[in-house]
Amino acid sequence: MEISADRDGNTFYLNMGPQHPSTHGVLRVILKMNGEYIQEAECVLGYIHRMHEKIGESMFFSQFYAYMSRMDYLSAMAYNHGYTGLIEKMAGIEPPLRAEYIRVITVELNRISSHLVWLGAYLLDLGAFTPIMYAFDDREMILDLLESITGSRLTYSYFRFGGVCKDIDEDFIRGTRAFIKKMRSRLKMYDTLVTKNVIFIGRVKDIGIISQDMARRYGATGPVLRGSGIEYDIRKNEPYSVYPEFDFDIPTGSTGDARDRYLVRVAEIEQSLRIIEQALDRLPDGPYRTEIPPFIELEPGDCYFPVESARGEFGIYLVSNGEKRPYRMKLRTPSFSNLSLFNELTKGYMIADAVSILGSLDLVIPEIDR
Amino acid sequence: MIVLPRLALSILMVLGFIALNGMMLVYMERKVAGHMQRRLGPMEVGPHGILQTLVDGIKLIGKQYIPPYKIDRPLYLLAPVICFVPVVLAFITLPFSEKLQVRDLNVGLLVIFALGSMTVLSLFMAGWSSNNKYSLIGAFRSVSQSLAYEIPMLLSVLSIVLMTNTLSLREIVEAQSPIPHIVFQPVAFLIFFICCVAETNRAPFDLPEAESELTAGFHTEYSGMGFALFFLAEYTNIVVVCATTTVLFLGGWKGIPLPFMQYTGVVWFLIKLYLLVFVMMWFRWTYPRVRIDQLLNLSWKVLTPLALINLVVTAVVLKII
Amino acid sequence: MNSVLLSEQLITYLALAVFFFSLGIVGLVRHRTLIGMLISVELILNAAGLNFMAINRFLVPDSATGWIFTLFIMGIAAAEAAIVLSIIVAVYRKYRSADVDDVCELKG
Amino acid sequence: MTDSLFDLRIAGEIIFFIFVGVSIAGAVIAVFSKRMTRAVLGLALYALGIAVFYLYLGSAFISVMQLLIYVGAICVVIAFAVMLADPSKQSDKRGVIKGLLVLIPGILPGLGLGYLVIKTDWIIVPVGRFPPLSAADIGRKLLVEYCLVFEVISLIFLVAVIGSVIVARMGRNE
Amino acid sequence: MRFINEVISGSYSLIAGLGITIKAFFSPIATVQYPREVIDITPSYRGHIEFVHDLVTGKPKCISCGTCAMACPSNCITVEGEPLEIKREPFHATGWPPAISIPSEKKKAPGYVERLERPLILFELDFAKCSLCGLCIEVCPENAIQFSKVYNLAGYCRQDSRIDLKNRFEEIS
Repeated sequence: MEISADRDGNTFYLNMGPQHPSTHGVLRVILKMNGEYIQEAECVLGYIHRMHEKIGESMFFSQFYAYMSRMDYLSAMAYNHGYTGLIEKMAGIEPPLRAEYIRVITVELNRISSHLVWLGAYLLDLGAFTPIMYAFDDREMILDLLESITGSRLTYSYFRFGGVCKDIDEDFIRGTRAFIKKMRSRLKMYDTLVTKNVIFIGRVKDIGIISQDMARRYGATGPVLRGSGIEYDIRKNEPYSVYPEFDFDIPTGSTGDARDRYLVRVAEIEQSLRIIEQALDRLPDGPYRTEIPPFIELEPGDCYFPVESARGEFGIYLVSNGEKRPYRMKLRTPSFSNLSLFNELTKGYMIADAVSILGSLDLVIPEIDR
Repeated sequence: MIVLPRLALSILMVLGFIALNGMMLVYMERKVAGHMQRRLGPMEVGPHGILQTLVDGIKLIGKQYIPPYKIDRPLYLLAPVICFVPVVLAFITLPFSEKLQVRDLNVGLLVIFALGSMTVLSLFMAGWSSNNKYSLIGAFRSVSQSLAYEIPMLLSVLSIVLMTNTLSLREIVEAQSPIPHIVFQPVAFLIFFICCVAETNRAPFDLPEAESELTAGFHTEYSGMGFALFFLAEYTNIVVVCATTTVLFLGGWKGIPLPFMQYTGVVWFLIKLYLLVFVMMWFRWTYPRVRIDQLLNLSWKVLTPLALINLVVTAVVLKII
Repeated sequence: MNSVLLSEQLITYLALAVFFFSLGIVGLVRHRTLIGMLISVELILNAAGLNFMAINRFLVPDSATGWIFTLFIMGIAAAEAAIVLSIIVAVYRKYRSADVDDVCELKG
Repeated sequence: MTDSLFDLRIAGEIIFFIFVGVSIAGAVIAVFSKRMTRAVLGLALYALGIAVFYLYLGSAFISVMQLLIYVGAICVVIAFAVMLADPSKQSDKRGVIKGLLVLIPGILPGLGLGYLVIKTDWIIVPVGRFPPLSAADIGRKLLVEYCLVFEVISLIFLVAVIGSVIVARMGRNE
Repeated sequence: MRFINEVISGSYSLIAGLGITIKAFFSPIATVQYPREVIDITPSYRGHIEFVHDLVTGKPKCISCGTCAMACPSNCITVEGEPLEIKREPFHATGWPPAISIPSEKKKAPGYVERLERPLILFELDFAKCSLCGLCIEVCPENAIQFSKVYNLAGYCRQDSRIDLKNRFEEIS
């Protein structure tokens, strides 16, 4: 057989993707390998680039909701939240308090579901076939809950400027409380099945260590950043919505390896459960939406509004020139920054570790290519 | 002479057993996987999906043969066959019950290991000839893995051979007539079973075909019958190693006496055999995959020394007794 | 010579062994890579083993000396293979080739 | 000698010749193939054929050891080396005459040995007179009669293992 | 000593994992056998849009103003009404929408004009493009469209995904 090798005959190139089981989408990584060891990992992006930013510039503000969900299909709520919050901030709309609480509840539920998908998929990458089914079983409860209020299971388009499009009812609240109770016991199960498993620890411990300096250099956010021990969470550091009213912790890791990122995410599930519990307890009565005209106009000016999505800081920068359409829209997506760590992270590791690292970064490819 | 008809009958029975067993194991694997993941598994074809495997087999037979570009064709075509044949030959000496044995060879144990070690060559050929880097890495892994695990496997078996003073599988079974060897040799059993899992490329040691890293490893480029043969060989290999474990450690066909024990001992044998297979599946659907260096470390740094110590201890104890 | 079957004749095995031996020597001369030469050596060793076995069987069937020699040959072959392969790997690492023509200098 | 037994022996003879073919084909592939992977396959086939000859020569034990060591160990190790050292780029630039010239060092000793084989007056001892040897006999012989050789061989193994590890690690500086 | 400790705790973790899966093996399944069992869809399910059945007139309430077509982010709605000679009142600055009616409580909002009715000729939804965001329903001044509860939609060609809501409405009623 012929191997396209380097001149010194020592290294060869391996194409991981665009269709590969562990890239979770159409990401292509060109690995320069020395045996099983990786020397260079070059990521090739753009296989599902859809020009979301440009589309945004040609649309009325309210029309762009549906596109927001399509970037990060796993935590669509947070993306809707970011967009809604931005427009509300620029237009000076004050949503009712109940709407803000509903937003927090749904966003946190969605964050848990996103982490659960990640948990399952990550273990699938590491070769464990069963946890993904358990994770999807739990996620199904969240999806059922969200479907009962939003009417769809993945791309919700639930938020509106000045509120949400449908109120939550008693069934939803009861279901959510039941879910919290169940999820707490399931977390113990994951702890036994996965977290303490010696094979799992062997696969993630001291793999892909991100130092604090490195995380800052690459602009990593979210659990990837917190895994290295930096306590940075938009919900705490630049509070938006009603997050300041809740009592929750920011879980952080110590060494910044794949295991820390895993632990941070699992701890975040617990924190999200806490937030939801508090929000349900304090859920105020009142309207869930203020009526505003469907096609709003913004004053000229610009604004950046970040939110904490399941993967890190998602921010929108928007420049308005006073028309019904944005003049310029820039999306800052977390996976894109987190992926840029990949090359430096995988140097000197084996291909199995590369899969482990890629999984621990928790990438959603449509969000990278947007 | 009844040798020839007996031989023909045995071959027919073995082939029938392999085919049925392949179907049965694939079905079992799906059901075990399904229930461990709180699903049902196949349910559509036949009652409880029993015929699903048959349908899949027919589909595989009917598939088009698609040779990839620039393959080493003779090797590519030969590899599945070379993978399959030794596994089948191992049935020659496996004693299913006192009378249900094709041929009791006085070196039966060695025959099984010799045939088992031939499979590696076919994996290497498949990986090399497919002209695919994933296959190549898979072949690399399979060769180093089987080299590493053959040693503790043989060492752990040696302690059994020391105890029984024979290499014939039937005599080994006869030797454990009141108490199976697992009682005296739990460490050897553990080492042997772990090595079996590794030798058959089952999770958590399924590195040569690790699908999240190497897509499908050495059989990435195979489709249709080539793939089916690899698949069948894998499942038959599982039966062979589990049967060997049963013979060596669990007392083979011994059990509560049934009428016509000389033949019906096969019931006990199969129960023990499928229990081991179930444990293997249980492993597969529970654990993540280990990494290649961890795999080799486990063999060289843990299992081999442990097997050596076990062997020495066995020899000393036998001498004292 | 009480059998007509060729598989029970000493001469068959000796002839085969001679054939394999010559083939091995041809391979030894013909192959340029170290691995090819190693394979040819294995051919020769096996031919010798076959010779031992045949002579043991037909000339001294009460003794196992030939068997033991064959076993030793196998052991030596395995050890030799291991050593040669480690040399090949070391040489390949140094010269980026396993071709004997490329490896003709002796300085370290 | 009954007919059916005779049939069985004829069948054995046919199988014998099949494996003669296999081993010759394997040896030819091993020697004349340009691709090393095929040569390894040839060696495996050849070893398989030899193992069957050993079976015909009355030693199942040696036959199985042959399979275990040659096919299971040596071929796999050589395959490993093929993968590590990748000699597939080997180019055979020899012309036809040179290629034929290569055959001479093989043919000459072959002819000589063949002459010896034919000329020597072998004293064949009938087989059936002695009980067949078993693996246990070999073990006993190995550890009693040939104890010294056995020890020397094991020493050689030890040296071989250590030596090959050292040699293989030598080039690795990083 | 530490090594032995690690081995013991590691083995324990492996056995604990086995315990989890074997418990799942004997516990009831969590899936639904789809063609035989069907989960009820939620009341708020979003199917493709359809006309609201007006109990008074028995006709669609649509006035073919085209607001939904304009609000749609993916341009999947085509509305055609009978042409009317009317002076188009500007909505904002760009002269859009051509005509729109509003519920009485909204009338004071800036930019809305008086109600003008146009008989509907064609209301076509290209479901292949639709993302079910629900904006058309929200902006509809007459509340004439709603989500249907149809969820098993399939077709053989692209044309199959084009739904003529007017025809559909007539077939249903």
